[in-house]
Formats: sequence, structure tokens, C-alpha cells
Amino acid sequence: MKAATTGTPEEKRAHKPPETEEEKSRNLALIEAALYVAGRPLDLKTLGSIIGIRSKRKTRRLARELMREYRKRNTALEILELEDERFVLQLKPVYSPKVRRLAVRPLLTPGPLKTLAYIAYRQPVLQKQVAEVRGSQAYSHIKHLREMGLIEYDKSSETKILKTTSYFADYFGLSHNLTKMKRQLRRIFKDVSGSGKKE
Amino acid sequence: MKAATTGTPEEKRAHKPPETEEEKSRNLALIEAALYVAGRPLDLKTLGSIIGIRSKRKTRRLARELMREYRKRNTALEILELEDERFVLQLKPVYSPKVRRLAVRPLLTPGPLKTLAYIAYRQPVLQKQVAEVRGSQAYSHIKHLREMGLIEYDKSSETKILKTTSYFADYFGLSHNLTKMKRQLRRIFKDVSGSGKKE
Amino acid sequence: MERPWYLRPPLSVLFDLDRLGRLRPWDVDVAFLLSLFLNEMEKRREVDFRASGVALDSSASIHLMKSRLLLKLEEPPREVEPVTDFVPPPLILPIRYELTTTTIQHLLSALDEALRGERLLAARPPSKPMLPPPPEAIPPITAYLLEVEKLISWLYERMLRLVGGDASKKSLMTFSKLVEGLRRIEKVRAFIALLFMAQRGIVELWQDENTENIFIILKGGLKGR
Repeated sequence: MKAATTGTPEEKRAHKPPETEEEKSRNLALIEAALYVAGRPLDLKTLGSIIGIRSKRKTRRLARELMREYRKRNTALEILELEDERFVLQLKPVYSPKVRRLAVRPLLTPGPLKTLAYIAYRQPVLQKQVAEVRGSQAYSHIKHLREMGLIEYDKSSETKILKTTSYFADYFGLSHNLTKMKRQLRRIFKDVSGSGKKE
Repeated sequence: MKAATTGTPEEKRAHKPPETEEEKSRNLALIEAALYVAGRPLDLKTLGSIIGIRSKRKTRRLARELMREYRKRNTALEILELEDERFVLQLKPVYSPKVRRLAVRPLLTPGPLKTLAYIAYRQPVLQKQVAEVRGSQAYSHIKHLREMGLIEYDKSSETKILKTTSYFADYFGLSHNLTKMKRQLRRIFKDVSGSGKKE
Repeated sequence: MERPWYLRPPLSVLFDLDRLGRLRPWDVDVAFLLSLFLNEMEKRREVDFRASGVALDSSASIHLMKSRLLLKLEEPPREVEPVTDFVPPPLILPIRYELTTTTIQHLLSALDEALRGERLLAARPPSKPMLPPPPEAIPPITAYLLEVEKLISWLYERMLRLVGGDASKKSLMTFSKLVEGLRRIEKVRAFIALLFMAQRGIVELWQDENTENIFIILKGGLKGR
């Protein structure tokens, strides 16, 4: 228990009576739900917004508790805390080879995937340029890719400039740093096309 | 280590000493991994092939044990056994509204979901009829639903006739038998509209 | 040579300028035709900018013909009653995570193809404009604009009455209030005039997504007043 003091809303929140067991288990379940549905790393802000808690410290404590619970349970799934204070629920890598073949659906159909690849490679890139190269269907691809959270508009610009999101980087295991990511893409791309083997 | 015996593979398996705790917990984790990765109902044969057990009875027992464990744990996820001996891992519906915005694949909005419900209910149904009842926006709904693999055109017909796919049946845990499925749907719709809530 | 796919009905109406002059614009559902056209082009994975241009031009003409008829007080035909049938409540999809099969290798081969498209685009010689002349069916543009001017004055007077005669206060009003008591056809005309006024900066518009009401701020007087 902490002594009541006055202060910022953040501090006030911290001094509210400790959450009941019921509240806590509801919050843990909500964090689990969020991580499961997203299938990608989520930051403390996002997790906090789901449970309605603004304190990062408190959210982190809950996420870590869920992580410990998972570890204790000894299951096929694990929760990891990444370096940048993000949490992810994922399959333990050791099970992956055994069950991978059960995944049957692609993230995207070929058309939108091509548009996404082009944006990733040329980013930040004018929407107009994407449409010129990928044809008029590019607009519906862009809409779809934005809805999926794979690309976004550059907010600093008046004209429509596209770039990939951190979710894109997470999905393909690429760097969050744009310059680095492009270098990675170029390098792997050269390796692949250089080997002369294409699907 | 197991004693070598002769006989059919099934018999061999059946006469093996009962699985150790370690084997069992590994099998439970593999079933969990399979259900997590697939994101759709899996039948006993598929689950058995993952854990390397051909006996349906044994696989069913394990899957049910995992299901009970989930129920005990009081988590955001649930494992359901569908009527045709298939198992599925999914988010408990009560958590849906809070976290659906985090889902990667854009979830369908009520408009397309209604069109889908109509097609499922009236199938096989002329595309023209769907458009007449649901308005001209039905065409974009149909396109989207086809892209998601939930509906398809009847290939045996020249005119455009729509029906749901087996993926659709899996997604909703419905029977693959059309007559049965329609009966199940009627029950679901009665439940929903009976609750008096409509958008 | 095979006839291009878009010259077949129902799309052909957008490419047959003679017919465009003869038909009743109310009989053409432009939105439907254009989305059909786009879908078809997407399905065939071929982009024909020339055909798109003609389709766009024809659609604009048909829209203009419709606006023109509205200004002449011709009532649009009654909407066809939609067919009624029991529509079940929307099916709520259960949420399940699903591992997807797309890997970085897929991304890279997609990139390879996209870049090939880029190279092709750079190599293609610029094509000559081949748009046909605008159809005669389009009303003379000056007469049309004169009608619009009259319409704007009429609507502006209405707005002034609504804000008590003073346009300098940046008064706020809603579209529904503005057209209260008007006939349907007059509401449509008011809306057209409003769009022109917004484009000229006489009013500012925004729409509330929840109520769908359009809010109007009167920003100043008509030029020359």
C-alpha cells in the first residue's frame, strides 16, 4: 500500500488502491487476448490502451506476470519481452518444424504482395509512382495493405508518400530502421536473384 | 524404451507401455501448437499425424485433456470440440470487441457479413439475386468474400451461382453437409435475432 | 483483330459516343459501370490508360447530363424498389490467429516481378493521345455555368436569411436546416450549388460520420457583392 499524495494524474493512478484479484485476472486475460489476436509484438502503450491503464509501469508488470505464467505452464506457446519493451506471444521455435505445414494461407495474394514489395524497396515512395508501376489496381492494394497495418502514409508530408510499418518489419524479420531495412532487402534480393533461382 | 513386439502398426502402438508423463506433455504441447498455427478446426487424423499417433481414440483423449486444461486455466483462449470430432483454438468471443482492432487480417464489417449470411442462408444462390436483395454494394462484398476464400462460384454452372466454401464451414465450425449446415445456420440466426439486438 | 473486352455490353455504352448522345442518362449507372470496368481490368491484369481515359470522360459527360437535367427541374425516375427477402443478421466471425505462409522469399520474388514492371514502364515510349472528341451530348459549358451562378445566388440568399443577414460572423449551419421545407429536386440543386460554393471558398464544409449531417460555415460574401 502506498500513502495517498497529490500529484499528476499518472501519480494519482499509481496511488489508487491495488486492483482486486478479479480486475487483475481480467487484465491478464485482456493482454493475452491482445497478444493472441495481433500475432505480432505490441508495445506497452497499445497493451495499456486495451486494458485501460495509462501507466506503463503497471502495464509492464502485468505483461511480465502473464509471461511468467506462460513459462510455468510449460506449453507450446511463449511470451517474450523484446528489447524495446514490446511483448509478443508466439509458438516456441522448437515446435515450428512439426506444425508449420498446417499453415496454408498466404498473408497476401500475389497482386497486393507485389505492391507491398515494391513499396518496401522504394520507400518512402510517392503513391502516384506506385500506381504508375503497379497499375490502377494499386489503389485497392494500398487500401488493403493499410488496413492490414503493413504500410502507412508519411504523416510529415502533404503529398501521399508511402512507407512500411514496424509490423511489416516484424513480420519479415527486418530491421525497424528504414535505411538498414532497405540495405537488408537489397542484400537478400541480390543473393536471391543472383543465384538465378526463382519460384 | 519400448519393448519390440510383432503385429500391425496399430497393435504395436496399442501394446506399447502407457506413455510417460514427459511424452504426454510433449503431445499436449504439439496439439496446442497445431491448433495455434492452423487457426481453423483440425480433425483427429490431422492432429494424430502431428503427434505421430494413429489411434483416433488416443488423440481424442489428448485433445480433450488439453481442452479441459484450457478451461481450468481461465484464459482468454478456448478450445472447442465441434460436432464432427474436430478441435479448434480461438479467442473467447467475450474478448472480441476489445481486441478485434488488433487483428491483422481486416475483419469484415457488418455490411459484407450480412451479405455472407444471406449467401450462406440461401445457397446455392444466383449472384443476381444477392445483388437485388443486398443492393449494388453486394458486388464489392462478393469480391471481398471470394478473396477471403469464404464463398465461391459454382463451377458447374454457366450463370454466376454463389455458395460458401469448405473454409467457410471450418471457420464457423459448421458441418460440410449443406443441409446440415443450413439447419445449423438457422439455429444461429434464430439465437441472434431472438436476442432482439440488430445493428 | 479481337474486339477489346470493354466494347462488349454493358461497358460498351461508355465507349459508344453516338449512343451516348441518344440515351437517357438516368438509364446509366455510372458507378456500377466504372467499378465493373476497374474490376475487369484488375482481373485481366492489363492496364489500358487510353480506355480508362475514355471511360472517365464518358462518365463525366453522363454526370454532367444528369446535373443538367436536374437543373432543368426534371425529376429523376423513382428508384426501383429493392427486392425484399429475409436477410439474416450478420455472421460474427470468431477471431483466430493463423500462421501465414508468406515468407521473405515470397516477398523477394514479388519484388523481382514488380521491378520488372518498373523497367517496362521506363522503356515504354509515350503513347500519343487518342481520346475521341467530346460527345455532342454535353450541354454547352457556358450555359451550364450560368445556371450554376443563378443557383449559387439563390442558395446564398437562403443562407443569409438563416444567419440573420450577417455573413461576417462565420456562421455555422447544417445542410438539413438549410434545405428544410424544400422539394427533393430543390435539395439536390442546393447540394450542387453548395459544392460549387465550397470549391470557391465561399463556404467550408465538413461531415459528421456518425450523424451524416453536413455542417456549413459561411466564410464570407459572394465576390462582387
